[in-house]
Amino acid sequence: NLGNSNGLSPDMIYRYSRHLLLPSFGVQGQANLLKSSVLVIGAGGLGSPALLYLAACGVGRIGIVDHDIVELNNLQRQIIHTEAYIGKSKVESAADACRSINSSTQIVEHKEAFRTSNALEIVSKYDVVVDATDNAPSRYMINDCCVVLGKPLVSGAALGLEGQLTVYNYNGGPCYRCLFPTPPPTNACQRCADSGVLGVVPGVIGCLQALEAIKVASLVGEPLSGRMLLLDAVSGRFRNVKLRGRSLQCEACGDHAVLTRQTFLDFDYEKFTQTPL
Amino acid sequence: NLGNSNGLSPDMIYRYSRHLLLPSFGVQGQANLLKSSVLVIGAGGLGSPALLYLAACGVGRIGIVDHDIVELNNLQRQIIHTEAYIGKSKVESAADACRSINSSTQIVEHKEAFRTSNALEIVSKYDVVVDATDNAPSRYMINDCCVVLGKPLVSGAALGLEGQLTVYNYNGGPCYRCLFPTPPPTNACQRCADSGVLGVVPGVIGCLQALEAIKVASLVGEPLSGRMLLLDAVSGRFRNVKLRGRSLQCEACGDHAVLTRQTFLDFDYEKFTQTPL
Amino acid sequence: MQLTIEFGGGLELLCDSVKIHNINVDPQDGEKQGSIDIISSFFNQLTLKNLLSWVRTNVIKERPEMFMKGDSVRPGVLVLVNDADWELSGQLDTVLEEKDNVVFISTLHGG
Amino acid sequence: MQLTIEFGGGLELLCDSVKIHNINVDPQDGEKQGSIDIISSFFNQLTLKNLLSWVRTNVIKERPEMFMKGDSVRPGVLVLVNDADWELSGQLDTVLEEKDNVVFISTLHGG
Ligand SMILES: [Zn+2]
Ligand SMILES: [Zn+2]
Repeated sequence: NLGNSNGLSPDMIYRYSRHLLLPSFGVQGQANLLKSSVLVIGAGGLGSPALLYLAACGVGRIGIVDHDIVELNNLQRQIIHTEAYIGKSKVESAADACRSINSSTQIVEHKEAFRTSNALEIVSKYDVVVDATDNAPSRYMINDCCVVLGKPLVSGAALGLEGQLTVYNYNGGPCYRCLFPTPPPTNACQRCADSGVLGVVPGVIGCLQALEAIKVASLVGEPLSGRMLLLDAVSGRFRNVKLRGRSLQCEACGDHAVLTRQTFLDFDYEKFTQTPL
Repeated sequence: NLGNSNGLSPDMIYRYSRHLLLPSFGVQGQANLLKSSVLVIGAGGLGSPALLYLAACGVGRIGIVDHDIVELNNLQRQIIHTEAYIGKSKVESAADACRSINSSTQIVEHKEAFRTSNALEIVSKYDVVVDATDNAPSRYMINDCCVVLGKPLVSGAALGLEGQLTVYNYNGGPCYRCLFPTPPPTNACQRCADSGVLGVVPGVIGCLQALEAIKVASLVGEPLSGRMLLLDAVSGRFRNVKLRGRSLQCEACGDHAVLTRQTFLDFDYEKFTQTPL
Repeated sequence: MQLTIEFGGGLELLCDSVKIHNINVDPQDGEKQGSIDIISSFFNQLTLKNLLSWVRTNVIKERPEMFMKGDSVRPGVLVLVNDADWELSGQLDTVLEEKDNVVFISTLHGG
Repeated sequence: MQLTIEFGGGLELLCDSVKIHNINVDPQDGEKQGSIDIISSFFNQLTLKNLLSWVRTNVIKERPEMFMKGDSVRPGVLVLVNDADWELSGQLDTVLEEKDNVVFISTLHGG
């Protein structure tokens, strides 16, 4: 099985042996992962498990964007952070945790708020983007940035006892704006800080985001493009949903879309969603 | 919302605020969790995320059973362990990680193999059991022990790119032997060490095990009793399955079952499954 | 016509936090309520447009503006007919059949 | 009769690693193959017992003992008819209907 090592060192062959043994993943899947780079935007409830699994599995380079500091009320769900990091940067905390489980993965720290002014430069350095943020303007901004740069976007969300997951802008599938061309009214957009969340729900969704990012990066399996998973934690049920295709009228990815690097830079996402970033 | 603090200290109110804000969970759900105890058998691929989320969410007392030591080839999926713990006890490693994210939760270390000789004594000290083991004899043994002691059992499994999850012996629902009265042929029982596993698949299932344990312990939601979740990671689909009820003929929980503490102690699970523990 | 309708992503809060509703929509009932939308044709077909109107009248208990805008759902709400996006079946013109499952789910932004 | 059958938990390895099979089982086909199990009644009903026999002959490519034992599935295999345990529908006597979905899944022990 392990005959063709594809440039893997003996240490790597040992570390990733459970992947190499998998006929449908194998040396090629692992080699693809090791060559890939994934950007995780948000080192909170979704980002915590996503980052740990992306680091553990052998993604070659992982970027982490966040400008928050670790607080005690994060620890109920943000399992990448420990009490020792309270008051310190989330990116630093998450990066240290990732390095401690896999020193052979390169971790890049982006200790800054994700804004139109830095988005293009940051995202352009990665193959896959994981949206692990918690607000509407960020979700539109990340989507548009990924459309401009042609990057697949693994999008997860969790609130209360529910979770949602899909992959946007991948392989001809829809983008976030294809589904949601108009932002919802602001009073319909609740954050975990306002309405609460059962901590393990973003845990499940964050793991599933890592799974989808791994599938995209390793070229193994069928990513959730044009499909969505819905989790209802109360009943413990998942719903597998078939979504619309790419919209020809989409203002981001449609046939007559005018989205460019420049229009992206000039777009006011806070005004568009009537919500602060 | 936070008026009735139900004995929660100000620190706990702050730490668990996202749970307390949830109308369907709230102070009562959190108080139930803080009073509860959960035993996780196996600190490997499933146990890693399950333990982190159980510790983070505020389960009062968590027991960890394992006799293995951390090895480099575990780190591809066992995200609770860091490189610094290679060569050390998995229980010690997992306990340290749990304490570092929540010093207010009591962590009990059971650094021993789970056997009929110690099973009853260990399990009797906990309210809920999480089966995070990786072999057939352990699964039958844990099931029978839970039936003897009347403990709900959250059972997860993962192999290759698939995962399975259900809750046994809960609220009149079936036990493991109701579903699988006869053990499978030994050559049908593969372990991750033989056939490989994509690391994030036990991650998803382990998180879902934590979710089910939290639901049982907090008395919130409908645990997966008499139902099973199946995950196919390749397609990213979950299947929600309705299982049979408790079997009246079951040799463990049926109406004429002869399972007692003594017959449990005398039962040879390795011989029964033709598989070493 | 027997249908199952479900609410998620917070929309259940508009109907006493009940997520799953087994409903029986009779086009004739609608007419008696004075809603001309209920009968969509001679063939007694029920469209999603009719259903939305029926749901707003009979199921939604508060803040209907969080559910509908004009004669469609408000921005940010996905409508699923038998687990498929209603864009695939004709959106408001989707013709419902006996025992169909219709889900209204608000997109989440939390993390 | 059009059916979808699916294999999981490793059973797909017995049929060229293909998980989902859209099949067309005609009771008459079965008769021609000499299997008296195929016709379960004058009403041309297809039971799960018939289907198992058909699957062993037409779908399973290797190690049939990993799929069946006697005239049922081997221990450790769950059979699901339209996402429900076959114990709920009569096990081997379950009568299948057009477009039914039947899943054969081996229980996993890994972690
Ligand atoms: Zn688009
Ligand atoms: Zn039983």
